[in-house]
Amino acid sequence: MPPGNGGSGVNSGWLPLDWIMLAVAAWGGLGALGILAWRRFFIVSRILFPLGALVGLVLAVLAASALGGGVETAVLAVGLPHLPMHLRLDSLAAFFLIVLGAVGAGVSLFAAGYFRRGEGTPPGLMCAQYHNFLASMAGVLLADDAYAFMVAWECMAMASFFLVTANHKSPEIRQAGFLYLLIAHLGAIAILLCFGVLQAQTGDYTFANLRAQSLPSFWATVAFLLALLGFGAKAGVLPLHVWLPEAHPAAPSPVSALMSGLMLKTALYGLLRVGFDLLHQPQGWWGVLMIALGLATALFGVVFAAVQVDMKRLLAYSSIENIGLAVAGMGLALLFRAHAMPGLAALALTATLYHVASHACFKSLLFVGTGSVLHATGERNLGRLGGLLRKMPWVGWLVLVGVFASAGLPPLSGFVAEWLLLQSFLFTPGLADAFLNMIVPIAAVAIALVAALAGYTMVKFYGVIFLGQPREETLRTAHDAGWWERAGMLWLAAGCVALGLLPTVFIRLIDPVTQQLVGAGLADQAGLYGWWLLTPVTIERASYSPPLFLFGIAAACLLVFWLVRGRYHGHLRRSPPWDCGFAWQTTRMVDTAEGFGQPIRQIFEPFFRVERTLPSPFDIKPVYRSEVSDRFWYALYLPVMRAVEFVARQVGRLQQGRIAIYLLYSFLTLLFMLLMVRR
Amino acid sequence: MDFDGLIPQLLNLFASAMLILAFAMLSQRRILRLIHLFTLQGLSVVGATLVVAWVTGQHHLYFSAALTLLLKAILIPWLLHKLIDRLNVRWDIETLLNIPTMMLVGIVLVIIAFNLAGPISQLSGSIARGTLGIALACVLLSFMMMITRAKAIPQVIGFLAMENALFFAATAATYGMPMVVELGIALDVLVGILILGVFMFQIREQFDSLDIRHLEKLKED
Amino acid sequence: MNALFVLYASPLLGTLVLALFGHRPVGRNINVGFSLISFAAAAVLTVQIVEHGPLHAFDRQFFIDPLNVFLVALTALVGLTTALFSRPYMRVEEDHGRMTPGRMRLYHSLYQLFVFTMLLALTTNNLGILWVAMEAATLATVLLVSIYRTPASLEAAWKYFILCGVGIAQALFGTILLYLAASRVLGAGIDALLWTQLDQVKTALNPGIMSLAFVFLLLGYGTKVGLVPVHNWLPDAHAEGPTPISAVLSGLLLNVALYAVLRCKVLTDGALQSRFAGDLLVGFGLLSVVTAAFFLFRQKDVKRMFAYSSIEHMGLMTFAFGLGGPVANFAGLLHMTVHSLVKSAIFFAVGHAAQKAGTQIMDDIRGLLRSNPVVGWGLMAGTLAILGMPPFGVFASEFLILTTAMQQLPWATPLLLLALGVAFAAVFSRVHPMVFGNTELKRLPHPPAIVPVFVHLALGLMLGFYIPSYLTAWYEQAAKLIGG
Amino acid sequence: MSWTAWLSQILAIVLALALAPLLMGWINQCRAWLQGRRAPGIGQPYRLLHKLFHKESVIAEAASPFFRAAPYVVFGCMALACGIVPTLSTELPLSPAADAIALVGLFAVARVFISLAAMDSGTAFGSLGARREMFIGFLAEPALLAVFFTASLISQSTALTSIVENLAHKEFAIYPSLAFAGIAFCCVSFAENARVPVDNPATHLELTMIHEALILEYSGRHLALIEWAAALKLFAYSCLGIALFCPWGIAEAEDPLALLVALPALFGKMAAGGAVLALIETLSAKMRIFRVPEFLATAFLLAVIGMLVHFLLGV
Repeated sequence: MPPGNGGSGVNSGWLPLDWIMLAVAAWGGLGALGILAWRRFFIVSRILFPLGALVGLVLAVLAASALGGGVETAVLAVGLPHLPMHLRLDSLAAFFLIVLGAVGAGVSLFAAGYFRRGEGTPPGLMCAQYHNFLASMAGVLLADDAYAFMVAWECMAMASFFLVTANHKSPEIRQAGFLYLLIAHLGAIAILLCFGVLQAQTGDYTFANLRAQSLPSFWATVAFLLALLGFGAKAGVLPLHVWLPEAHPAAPSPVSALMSGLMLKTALYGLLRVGFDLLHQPQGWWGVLMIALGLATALFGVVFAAVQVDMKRLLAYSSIENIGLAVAGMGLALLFRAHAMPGLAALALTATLYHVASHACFKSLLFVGTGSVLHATGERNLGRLGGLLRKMPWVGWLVLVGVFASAGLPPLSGFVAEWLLLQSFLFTPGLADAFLNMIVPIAAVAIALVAALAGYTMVKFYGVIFLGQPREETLRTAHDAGWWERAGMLWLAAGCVALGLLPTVFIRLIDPVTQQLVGAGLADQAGLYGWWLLTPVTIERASYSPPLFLFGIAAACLLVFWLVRGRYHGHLRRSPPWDCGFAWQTTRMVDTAEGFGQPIRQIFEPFFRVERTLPSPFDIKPVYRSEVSDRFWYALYLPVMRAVEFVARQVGRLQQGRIAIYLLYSFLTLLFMLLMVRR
Repeated sequence: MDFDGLIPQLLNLFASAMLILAFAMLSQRRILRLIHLFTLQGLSVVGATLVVAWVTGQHHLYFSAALTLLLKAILIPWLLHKLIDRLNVRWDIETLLNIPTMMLVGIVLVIIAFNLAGPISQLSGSIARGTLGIALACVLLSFMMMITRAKAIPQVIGFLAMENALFFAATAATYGMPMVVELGIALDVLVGILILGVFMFQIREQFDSLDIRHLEKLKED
Repeated sequence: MNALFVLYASPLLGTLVLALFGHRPVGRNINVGFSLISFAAAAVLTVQIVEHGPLHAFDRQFFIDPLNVFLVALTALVGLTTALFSRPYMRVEEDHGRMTPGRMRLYHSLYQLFVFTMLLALTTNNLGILWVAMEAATLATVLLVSIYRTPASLEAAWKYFILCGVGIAQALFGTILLYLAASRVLGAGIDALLWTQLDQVKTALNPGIMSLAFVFLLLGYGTKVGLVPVHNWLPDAHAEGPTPISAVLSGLLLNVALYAVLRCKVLTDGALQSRFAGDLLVGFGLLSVVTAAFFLFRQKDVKRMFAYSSIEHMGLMTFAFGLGGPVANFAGLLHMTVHSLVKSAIFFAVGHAAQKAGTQIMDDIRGLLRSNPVVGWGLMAGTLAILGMPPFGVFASEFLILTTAMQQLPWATPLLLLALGVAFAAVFSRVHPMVFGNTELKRLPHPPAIVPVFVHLALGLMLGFYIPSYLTAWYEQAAKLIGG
Repeated sequence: MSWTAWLSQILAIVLALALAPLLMGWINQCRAWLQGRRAPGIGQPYRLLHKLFHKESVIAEAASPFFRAAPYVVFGCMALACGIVPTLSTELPLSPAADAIALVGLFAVARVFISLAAMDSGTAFGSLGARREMFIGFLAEPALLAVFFTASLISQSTALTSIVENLAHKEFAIYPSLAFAGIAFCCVSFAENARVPVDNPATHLELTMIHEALILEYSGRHLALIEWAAALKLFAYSCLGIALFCPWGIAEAEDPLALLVALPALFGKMAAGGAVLALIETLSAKMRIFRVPEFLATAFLLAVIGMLVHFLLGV
């Protein structure tokens, strides 16, 4: 039964929105079934999770079919009496739904094989929260009024909180979960305030009304800043990022994948929704602010990622980096929009959305990959891994795809996004403001720096985990991932490859979104010279053809291979490594993650707060320890905590136990009020 | 007889008595005297009630007066006497503020009360123009007494004095509340006193003293 | 009419019967039985109201209008569930030797009396009787708070008695002033205290007297509501009394006290034709919310913490009613309902947890999910609900309150949100280690009553998504009644 | 695309493949002359490659297939790079496949592959080399991009062919921004091609070696491919330098005759460039590895200043 009524005038038959609602409800239903199945492991992992993947796939297809097909709305019979929940399916929502469905499908497939028997939380509960998480993310994307949005938003936070704390026996994980939920909640409060400002005293909280308001510029700015604060807290934008490297590693890997790959994207969706859809009169400096914040976040994230020794923390910081890039791209689009340059805004926005889709794929892939590693070895510390490529070829090679995408290497997805982003940043000379003209291309250089550092980080990540020799004996018994996991990873890797090779096809999907948000699209121009050549502006200006690129490399490789093997010989001999003739080398002598990060730690010293313990020369068992921590924590969070603590202590004095004082309060209050009456 | 002149005067007399007694209680150091003063206050309420009943001819007020007499002038003082006998707490009362200061504050309170009640009394067409102000002043003074006493029994007496003032206000300013209400209030007061008595024993049992400074453990730290 | 009669008779009779048999093991069941009868009567009454509209009874002395009908149902429901909850709870207390048969008799009897006073206060049309019932409620609960006879519980009860006694005395003065004003319009006699009569002539009431009266009434009943700065009795009484009593104090008494304030506010607004009363409520509400949030930050005792949370929420409701207008009033009423449900559910869960751990100190309660998953999830869900997490109803009402505040008092919104944020940090950081983690705690000899917890939470959840139309209708009519 | 385009494309690649070792040899020759040594002969790189291809390949026990695949990929990347950079003509069919940014990406792919392969051998030197290589890479890559950005801001395009056409077509003008970019480009080229101030390809000192540490475990045909790829990389960088800063003579449009002009021009420019490189290598001392970041940061800043100068001066 379609719970709503189609709003676009057609009453007979089911509209895409109805089907999509059904799919989302199916996710919720799978969650409920999970509760029923509680500890029946087989049912949960072999039936419910694959079904969830199927639903995700269906959702993606449905959303793709609805893309660009006009706006559909529905009003549900639930919600507040005067504000029933409104849903709306437009291109923006549809695009994010595609990403959600497709990536969710891959992760669900992986999860079907991932969750094991006897791991604390009952599998059924896990399943319930997992699918609630997915459903509430879809809810966020579909919501068309402030109440529905907030409900879905907070449900999403709550479901993910429970997933993060699935292994709640560890105090660190609990603490991480708490920090996460707290910041999410504070962010949600800011978002609520933002909607409050947007409604402009009309008292009507449907997005349709918010869209119809035109705010004075001061209040528009307030709303924008609140949105930036609220959604930024969820996305991990700079000063509010501290929860992210704590929470993402704490969660089970498929959940980390969902959080990094998808949940952060809902925050970006929120920013787009408010910044481009609900607010009409963007001001240039908002964009500049976003660019600055985004770049700072990206740089910060990548620098921190480079020095991490925990593989999931590394990925979490890398997510911060990618979110930073997306925010910067969005800022640029906003800037162009403020200067009434829809074409360029569309370019920047396309780059951003491409980055969103690409990051969703490769980050999910990397996170589930670490999950497999974790399962095989029980180890998260990079310093104790190594040489897994031969033990786990499937995981190793598939993760390599993700690593390449993440490092922004052509011809995979990450590069396309970066390329588009750089293109859009290099285009500013059209801006009216000379200063901006100058600053924005400089930002492109910063993006280049971030991308290069990301490459560094990813080499470290992959090399230390999968290459070389196992650093611990236990790793020799590591086993490859099961078929479900392989299928999930394969799907995600295929996403990275497809996004990398066929940008013109996917830009066609993004086109309706940019049409909706900034009134211009890229698709026609981008694919002007065929599906294989990406020309976002003109062919003279810039072009990139991933298929040709791949073909070039592959042809060269094969040709050389053929020639070398044909002309010479294929003799090969295995021997102990040469290593400049040093015969006593052990695996402990190879660079660990810490060693690999050392140059970065040295160059970017001011970024970190490093605590080192150096052994003295006379120690029998010398211990070297060096811990890198976040300055923001000490400079921002601790003072706030202390301030609250201080106020709480002062307030606590009110309740000091003496009844006479209590009576005095009452008495003084009475006198005060009596005097008020007299006045 | 010329009631027109006399009756308000009589009422004012009782009212003044209430106020003076309130001040007396505020400055009283002996617990036994405090109970006596409280009894007197109860009697003034009875007197005022009788006068009002006589003037307005509302018969239920006689009943109310009788109830007050029974409760405030006989039963409660008797209970209090019993209580201090049983608990053996005849000694002096410690105040948290010295007495001259309390008197000064008390005078300020009276001024505030009169100031507040003034406009209302102007409106009030009853025979008791000033009584509302005096009742309010008594309430505030009793309140103050509760704040400044460190022992349980004087605090309770302060509480009861406040109720006296309220009864006075009810009769003098409004010619008595409806009967049902009066009965209910009386019942509550009675039960309240009984519970208080029970409490006193329990507190005494637990802490070997009725000093409410023992009752300051529950707080934020 | 008959239902109304049963509604009064059942708890009153229960008081008497349990005063005789309350110490026997069967007393527990008798207690539940009478609560069930009351609940059935309330349900029947509710159905009658749904079908026939407002009701006056016993020569207009009693009435049911949209403002109190759902509170009656709520009171009877919470009364019943708390009685259910206290069955196993009190058995364990007896096993621990904290309750003797004599105390059990007192407990059961006074419990029914308390429910009676609540129902009386809600349904009476007479403001004098309202006062009497409120005072009687204090008297009934004060002995319950001190029932363990520990020094701390005695202290709490003493403070409760004195502070609420003084407060309620002020309310009496306010009532007298109200009568003074009313008798000038309606003439002396019982009519001058009937709310329905007063409501009709409220514009004619003298504004000077009414404003003075409202000050006293607000401070008086506000003490019982737990408004800062006259809240001081509340955390002590909640923390030291037996948990069922904490549940009904938070779930019922505070509501009824706020209900009394609302009744008076309607009259004052009518007489003054100004925002005087509303402004006072807004001020008190805001102060309560903010102060309570900071109070929450340093708590160690779990019941004490949730008591402060009650202050916070009562402050929020007061704020909402102070704002006035259909939406805010609606939100306030909704908040009242869900807060009662959720908070008492929390106290149920907390009660079991504390009993199991043998302490109320939060640092010593750990790993509820392992020792008793159902209670653990109950506490977790309840806590998230009370902290305003959707999809529970608290979020719905907070959403409405906040959004209305944005419209009418924009400057107050950041304050409220700050308070909500602080409260979230404070409460959740304490609760999650209690629920999560490992534990060595054993199971209790008597299985805890889980049904009440989840009935309440389920209702709270439902109200976040879907408010039945008749409930909406009542809320709306009541909101109109309360006005702005 | 006309046949001339394809011709010039194939010619470019073949030329690069064939001439890259020659350039290496030429540089070594020059260096030997400048240092007063006897040179091994200009054809030495060819002989070396030939020898290596004949030898048996020995690989570490720990190495995975990745290790064996990497040389091919690196070689493929470099070959493609040479095909993209306009050496002889700007009419290249492969050129739309990758613009300047993608070219940097291409170099990055090669770098990542070779670094990962080095780590794959599971030796201390391998990972050391990988770390140093990536470390230099992350500084050099943005600098190189910044150089390209300067050029593309001037020519309003990131496509290499357009840049070259544009720069070559404008009447001769002094671009201060390009001067900065040129210096930055030189610094980056030294770093990227493991030339002297940054790295010394002639030694195996663990304190200093970067590129050699990476390929320490390679032998036989794999080493040959890598050496050849390194030569190709140097060739590609040289071509890039020529294309950006000295683009005159590169054939445009469909003019077969122009190719005939372009070829000797290229030879001349290459020879001169190689000599200059050898001169610089001879004159400067190898810097400590800790100084390399400063060196590259300077290059990076110069490139950025080049961009700023472009905006400030409007050229």
